[in-house]
Amino acid sequence: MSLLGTLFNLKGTFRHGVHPDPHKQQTVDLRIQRVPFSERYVMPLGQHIGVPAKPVVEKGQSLTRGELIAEPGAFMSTALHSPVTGRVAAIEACRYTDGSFKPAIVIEADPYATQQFQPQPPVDWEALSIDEFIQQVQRAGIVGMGGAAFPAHVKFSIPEGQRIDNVLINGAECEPYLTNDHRLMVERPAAVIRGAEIVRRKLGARRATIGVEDNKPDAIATLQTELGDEPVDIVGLPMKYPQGAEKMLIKAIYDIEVPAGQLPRDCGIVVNNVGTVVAIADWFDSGMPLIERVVTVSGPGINYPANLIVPLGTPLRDLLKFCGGLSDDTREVISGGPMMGAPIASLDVPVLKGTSGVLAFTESETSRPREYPCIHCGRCLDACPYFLNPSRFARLAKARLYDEMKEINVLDCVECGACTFACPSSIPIVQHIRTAKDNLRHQHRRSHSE
Amino acid sequence: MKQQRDPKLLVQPAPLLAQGMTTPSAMRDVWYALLPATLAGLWFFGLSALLVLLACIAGAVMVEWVFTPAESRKVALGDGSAALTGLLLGLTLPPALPLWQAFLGGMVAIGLGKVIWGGLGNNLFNPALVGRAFLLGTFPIAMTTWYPAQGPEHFFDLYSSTFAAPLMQGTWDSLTTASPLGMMKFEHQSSEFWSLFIGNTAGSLGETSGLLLMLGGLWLWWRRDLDWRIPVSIFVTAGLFSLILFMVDSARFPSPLFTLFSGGMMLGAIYMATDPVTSPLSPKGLLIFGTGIGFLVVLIRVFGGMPEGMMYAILLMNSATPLIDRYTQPRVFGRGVERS
Amino acid sequence: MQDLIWIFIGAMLVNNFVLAYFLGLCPFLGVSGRLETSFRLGLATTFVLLITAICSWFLNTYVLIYAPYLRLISFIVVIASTVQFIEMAIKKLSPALFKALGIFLPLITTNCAILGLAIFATNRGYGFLEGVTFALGAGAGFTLAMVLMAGMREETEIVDVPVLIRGTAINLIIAGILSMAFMGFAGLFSSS
Amino acid sequence: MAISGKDASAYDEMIKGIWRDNPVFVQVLGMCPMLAVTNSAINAMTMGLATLFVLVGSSALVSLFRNLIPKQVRISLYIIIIATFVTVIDYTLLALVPAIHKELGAFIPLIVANCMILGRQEAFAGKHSVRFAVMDAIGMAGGFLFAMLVLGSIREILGSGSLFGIDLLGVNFDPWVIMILPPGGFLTLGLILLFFNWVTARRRQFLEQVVATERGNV
Amino acid sequence: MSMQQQTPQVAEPSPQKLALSVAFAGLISGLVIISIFEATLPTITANKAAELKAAVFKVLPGVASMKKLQYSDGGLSERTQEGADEDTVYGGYNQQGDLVGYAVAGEGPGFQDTIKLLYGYLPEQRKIVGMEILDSRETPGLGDKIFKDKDFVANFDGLAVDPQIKAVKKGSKSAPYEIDAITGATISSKAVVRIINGAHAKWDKRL
Ligand SMILES: Cc1cc2nc3c(=O)[nH]c(=O)nc-3n(C[C@H](O)[C@H](O)[C@H](O)COP(=O)(O)O)c2cc1C
Ligand SMILES: Cc1cc2nc3c(=O)[nH]c(=O)nc-3n(C[C@H](O)[C@H](O)[C@H](O)COP(=O)(O)O)c2cc1C
Ligand SMILES: Cc1cc2nc3c(=O)[nH]c(=O)nc-3n(C[C@H](O)[C@H](O)[C@H](O)COP(=O)(O)O)c2cc1C
Ligand SMILES: Cc1cc2nc3c(=O)[nH]c(=O)nc-3n(C[C@H](O)[C@H](O)[C@H](O)CO)c2cc1C
Ligand code: SF4
Ligand code: SF4
Ligand code: SF4
Ligand code: SF4
Ligand code: FES
Repeated sequence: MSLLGTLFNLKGTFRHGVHPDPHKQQTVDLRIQRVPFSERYVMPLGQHIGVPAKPVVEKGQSLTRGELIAEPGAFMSTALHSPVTGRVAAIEACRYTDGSFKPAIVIEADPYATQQFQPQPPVDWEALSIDEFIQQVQRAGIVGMGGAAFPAHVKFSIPEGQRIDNVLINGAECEPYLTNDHRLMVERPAAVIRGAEIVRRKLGARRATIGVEDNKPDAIATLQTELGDEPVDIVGLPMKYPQGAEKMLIKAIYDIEVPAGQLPRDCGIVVNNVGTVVAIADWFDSGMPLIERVVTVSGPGINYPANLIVPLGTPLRDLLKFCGGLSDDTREVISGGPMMGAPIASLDVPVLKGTSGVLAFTESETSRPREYPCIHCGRCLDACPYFLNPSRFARLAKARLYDEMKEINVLDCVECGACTFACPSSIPIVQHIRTAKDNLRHQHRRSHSE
Repeated sequence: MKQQRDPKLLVQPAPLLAQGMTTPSAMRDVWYALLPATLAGLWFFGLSALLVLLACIAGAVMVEWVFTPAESRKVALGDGSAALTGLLLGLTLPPALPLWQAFLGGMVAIGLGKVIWGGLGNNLFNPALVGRAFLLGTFPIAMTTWYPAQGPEHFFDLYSSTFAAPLMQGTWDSLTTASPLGMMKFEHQSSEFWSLFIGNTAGSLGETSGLLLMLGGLWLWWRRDLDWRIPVSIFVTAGLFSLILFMVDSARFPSPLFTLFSGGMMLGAIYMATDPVTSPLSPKGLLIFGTGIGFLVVLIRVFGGMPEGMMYAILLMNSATPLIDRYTQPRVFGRGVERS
Repeated sequence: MQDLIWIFIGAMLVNNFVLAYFLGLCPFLGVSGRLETSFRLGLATTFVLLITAICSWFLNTYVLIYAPYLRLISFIVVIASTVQFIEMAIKKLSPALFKALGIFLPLITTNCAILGLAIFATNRGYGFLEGVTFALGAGAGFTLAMVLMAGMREETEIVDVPVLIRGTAINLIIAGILSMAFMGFAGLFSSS
Repeated sequence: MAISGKDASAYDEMIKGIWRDNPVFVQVLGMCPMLAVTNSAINAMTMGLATLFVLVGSSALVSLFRNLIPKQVRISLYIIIIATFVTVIDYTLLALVPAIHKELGAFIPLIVANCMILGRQEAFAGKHSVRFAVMDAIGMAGGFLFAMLVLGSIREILGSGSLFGIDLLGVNFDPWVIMILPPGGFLTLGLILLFFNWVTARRRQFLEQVVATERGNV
Repeated sequence: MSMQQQTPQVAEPSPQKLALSVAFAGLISGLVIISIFEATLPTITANKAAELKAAVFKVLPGVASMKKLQYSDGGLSERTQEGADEDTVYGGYNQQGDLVGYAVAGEGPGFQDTIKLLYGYLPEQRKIVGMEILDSRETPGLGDKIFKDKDFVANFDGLAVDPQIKAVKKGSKSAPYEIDAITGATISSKAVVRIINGAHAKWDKRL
């Protein structure tokens, strides 16, 4: 902890950041429910960066719930399993959350099946070598559940010569509205701790730490009571966005600043979302691959907000129907949280491995004040957890001076949106930053292809 | 469950939340914060003062209206910043300034101070002070002719100079007096703290009441419309500098309290140095900016030719703002740290 | 001592060569586009001003009292050749310094700030020490104006200055407002 | 520097300096004297005429001897020639109009440093016959004089209420002191340049429109 | 006539030739300069002398002739040679050739720039009888009142120098050693006073 922090007895946290209204009360006390099965499921083959999975089923083939339907296409790729018992209806391009069409396996649920899940034979994880463990995680189709859906097994592949000392479980859940991680910690504390323990033991780390924001006292308390003699710490953190961004969480908990361009593992740390470790625990305990996840459905446009266990591939329309449908004044539906999530253009898109929430916003949340010129007020600088200069980014982007932006480290930006949130002139700074990054990437590619 | 049609969905880029404050609301807050001090100015200086304010605002808004392309006029005028510039300019003027000069000042403030730079947010110098510096350089006599604060019983007594014909000089009656700063500079005569605090002294029409200006500033700070670093660093620097001088020779140099409560110190430090557009971005930059202003004010007031230096100090530091911004860029997270 | 302070402050702030005397406007308007360049040009100019002060003192004391009509020509010739000579010396002695400042030297020698300094110093009858102080003050003032200008110009390039105003027009307006701000220094250390 | 085609007359050379290639408004040369001495019309005129004398004289001389001047030392020779003319005009003004000379002060000798003059020698007089060189010099210096007069008149009228010392606006006029102070010089010239840009842009727009409508008609 | 006529390309001239051409140009230029100098010198000298005389006569009313005096070795003597003007004053004499008073020059910082002035001083009466600004760059319309404002200049007619002259707010002049400052140009007024006091302190004992 910094000197100042010690002086004022501040709890460990990172500097800067913003305090959006958490809006969690709508769902925070609702137990996780299971949604009924839909008729149709869409499983896009590529749900994360890296290589899409390769289908191992054919059109018309019948499937049981939990059966492998696509295998990893490469190391940077994960397996897919059928979320329902049914039949492959098609392998075709389907609408993806970002509006584009991507190849996907479409499954028609068997309305008469029991939807009983067929467990794969459990594996004794303690006996596995680290390489076998990584293979297992890849086979189980487990990716990061914190949003980016980064293949978990890639994270666990620690290069020769590096040592992992700490496993950090990310229970911050700093995005407003979302309560899926919170509920998971309250309702399945044992699975969280067990998952953390599996990862810790397999990576040979000394300790595991679960970081939870202070606004979830019940989660902290439950985890604490569930704790045996495992070397696991549960740390409360002051509420602040983006506490959950891994480098910020590391700063908050270990007071370590991961150098730009390096990964947490370069500092001996692996960060996993609570959902990710629960999925790992489930796979090794009961042989259930990643075929469903917890999703928070909330927002003022939702008639009955809920925390739900949703089979992957469920169309959002069905999910929303289960929650009483959208209210008539809904203007915007978001996949993910309001700060980093993506508004979707059509309700046809499915729930993906990385979908942590579905929010519906009405007029009063979506109407934004008109954009005014930047008045140089500096709020965006005070917000940026990376200590960047978003105001200058926006000005340079408008003048199309992308190389100058690169010089002032625009590529360090994680697009957390804190700057845009703070801007009184409603300047879409993050949007400008994305444009600049796209341009720089294209430039980069062009200069490489030459 | 009724089958409903999908609503037409908006797709805006994330983040989809924003904190409540907006640029027009910040401008509006400054208006509210200035209201008490403005009313006090009218109380002390009467109808002429009101007319001066209106003339400035009219000049400012007119130029903004004429030079803004029709399609963005609504935005440009709607944010209220042009009128705010006019008000702030007016508050720094002598109450008996001929109205045509006040109007001209408003025009120059927006014309040279803002429109030429491309409008709100692009100017490097504080527009209101550009207007005032122009007026002071152009009509130095009218701009340094002060009348004592009177009171509401004289509200309708207009100064004889107020209605001077355009381009012509005003006539001054014998009531003119020196401002507290002028008395300090030329007679080494300090004024009573209490009247500086309340504001019944000669001076610019909105700068005299330290108390009301400070209250407005506190409110703005509480509303998070201004950064405390600028006023505080100005007060601390100016106070310390003048304390040192005062200890050297208390007959010749003003006391720190006099320094802080006389002239445009309060108005400038709280409402003009804090103009976000023309002040640096980063916290460290703001402190450097404020320190520079505090130092320059005392330097100009005590060792320079002008009795008052607030305006020049702010304009000079405005000119250094790009440099300050450049050299106070905070260290980017994760840059310049050793791999642990 | 008091006099020297006044000469220095006077030349730097009160009667800034660029902003009050209008000397050296060509580099001020032409070369102030980049901060780095401006600063180095300012240093190089200060250096040449210093040489000029020394040369002109020498000429005034030993040559011009006999032939006042040669003032202009001798200033030009002596300053230009001295600077050229020093330029060669620097190139030999310190290539790094030459790289930093040297490229500007030929540009500066014909500039009116240099000649102006020589003429002003003569007209005012400055002695050696006064002349050197004057040159240092003028150089500091020139550098200050250049650097402030460059900072602001770099900024105007990324803001939405209307096309009609871009270029020399906005630079002159900036200079005008800056000059207005420098009026605040009037009378510094000359009163009381 | 654009040199017009073979058929361009000497007259053309002269006229273009005054408006199209105006050294101040278009080429932005000779700024220092331009701003320093234009605080009254009479000063501006004197300075403009002195510059005219120096420019025309040295252009004529340079062009006359252009075949004799060795290329390697031409700049030094140009400067010597210019400095000679400047010294001549300096002493002449000092003898004839001491009051104005005092106001112009150091700026008469500074004509030597005026980049416009050396520039014309280098770009034009050194390469052209005497007739053309003189016409060009008159044109350029005329343009300079014109600019000086415009600026000087504006500054004097607003700043003192008079023109060439003749009171225009009456005793009650409140002079705009700043106009005769340094900032007034910068700001006025900036605004004049802005005006120049505006006129040029408008003219271009107009011509484009004409071209467009003609195309439409065809 | 061809417009594109170029300087003919000659073979590289020798350094001697280059130096010679520069020297030749220098010679010609020197000749021209000397002749114009010689031609204008009488007028210029006469102008300067007339200007000085006018100024001296103005600050010392009733004077018919003047002499330039130099202070050296504890006494004043007439100065004849040209050159630096340090330690010189001008003596003013009446019709009869008797010394009336001295015109003393002084200079110092004003509001903008150095102010140079001349004042007339009567040693017997210990009074200043006139003041003339020789050179100043004070603000037009404000500071330039130190020579344009007749009321201000009139202050220096019959102004006592003891104990020291002093500028006071306009209209409040009460003692013989006080002057009314110019409203709005207090600094310039005080600068004039300070310059005179400085010069007087230097010359008081000498005259
Ligand atoms: C701005 C930002 C905010 C984030 N917020 C959270 C969060 O609240 N909870 C979370 O688990 N991950 C969050 N993440 C993702 C984490 O950085 C990190 O990728 C994740 O915890 C790693 O775990 P996973 O790979 O198991 O998902 C956030 C990332 C960013 C860039
Ligand atoms: C190209 C790439 C390679 C990565 N490789 C690794 C890795 O080898 N090990 C690891 O622990 N994390 C790795 N990461 C994961 C990141 O540290 C981070 O957890 C992931 O991008 C999700 O971050 P987010 O949820 O904060 O956006 C990699 C990320 C990217 C983009
Ligand atoms: C542009 C400008 C020019 C000024 N010029 C002078 C000047 O030349 N001489 C002077 O004494 N005061 C000048 N002043 C005024 C001084 O700053 C100061 O206000 C004045 O001397 C105070 O005098 P007062 O107390 O009599 O009003 C000028 C002020 C301004 C704004
Ligand atoms: C706290 C605050 C202070 C301001 N101060 C000034 C000021 O001193 N002068 C001014 O012209 N505008 C001021 N403005 C308004 C606005 O920023 C100004 O019109 C811009 O400088 C125009 O680009 C202020 C606005 C805020 C929010
Ligand atoms: S989006 Fe980028 S620039 Fe903006 S606050 Fe987040 S990290 Fe900083
Ligand atoms: S470019 Fe930046 S924000 Fe985008 S995926 Fe890569 S690291 Fe994340
Ligand atoms: S918060 Fe918005 S208005 Fe303020 S400096 Fe940043 S971009 Fe500009
Ligand atoms: S003196 Fe040099 S920099 Fe200035 S305009 Fe002439 S050529 Fe350009
Ligand atoms: S630097 Fe003064 S004219 Fe070029």
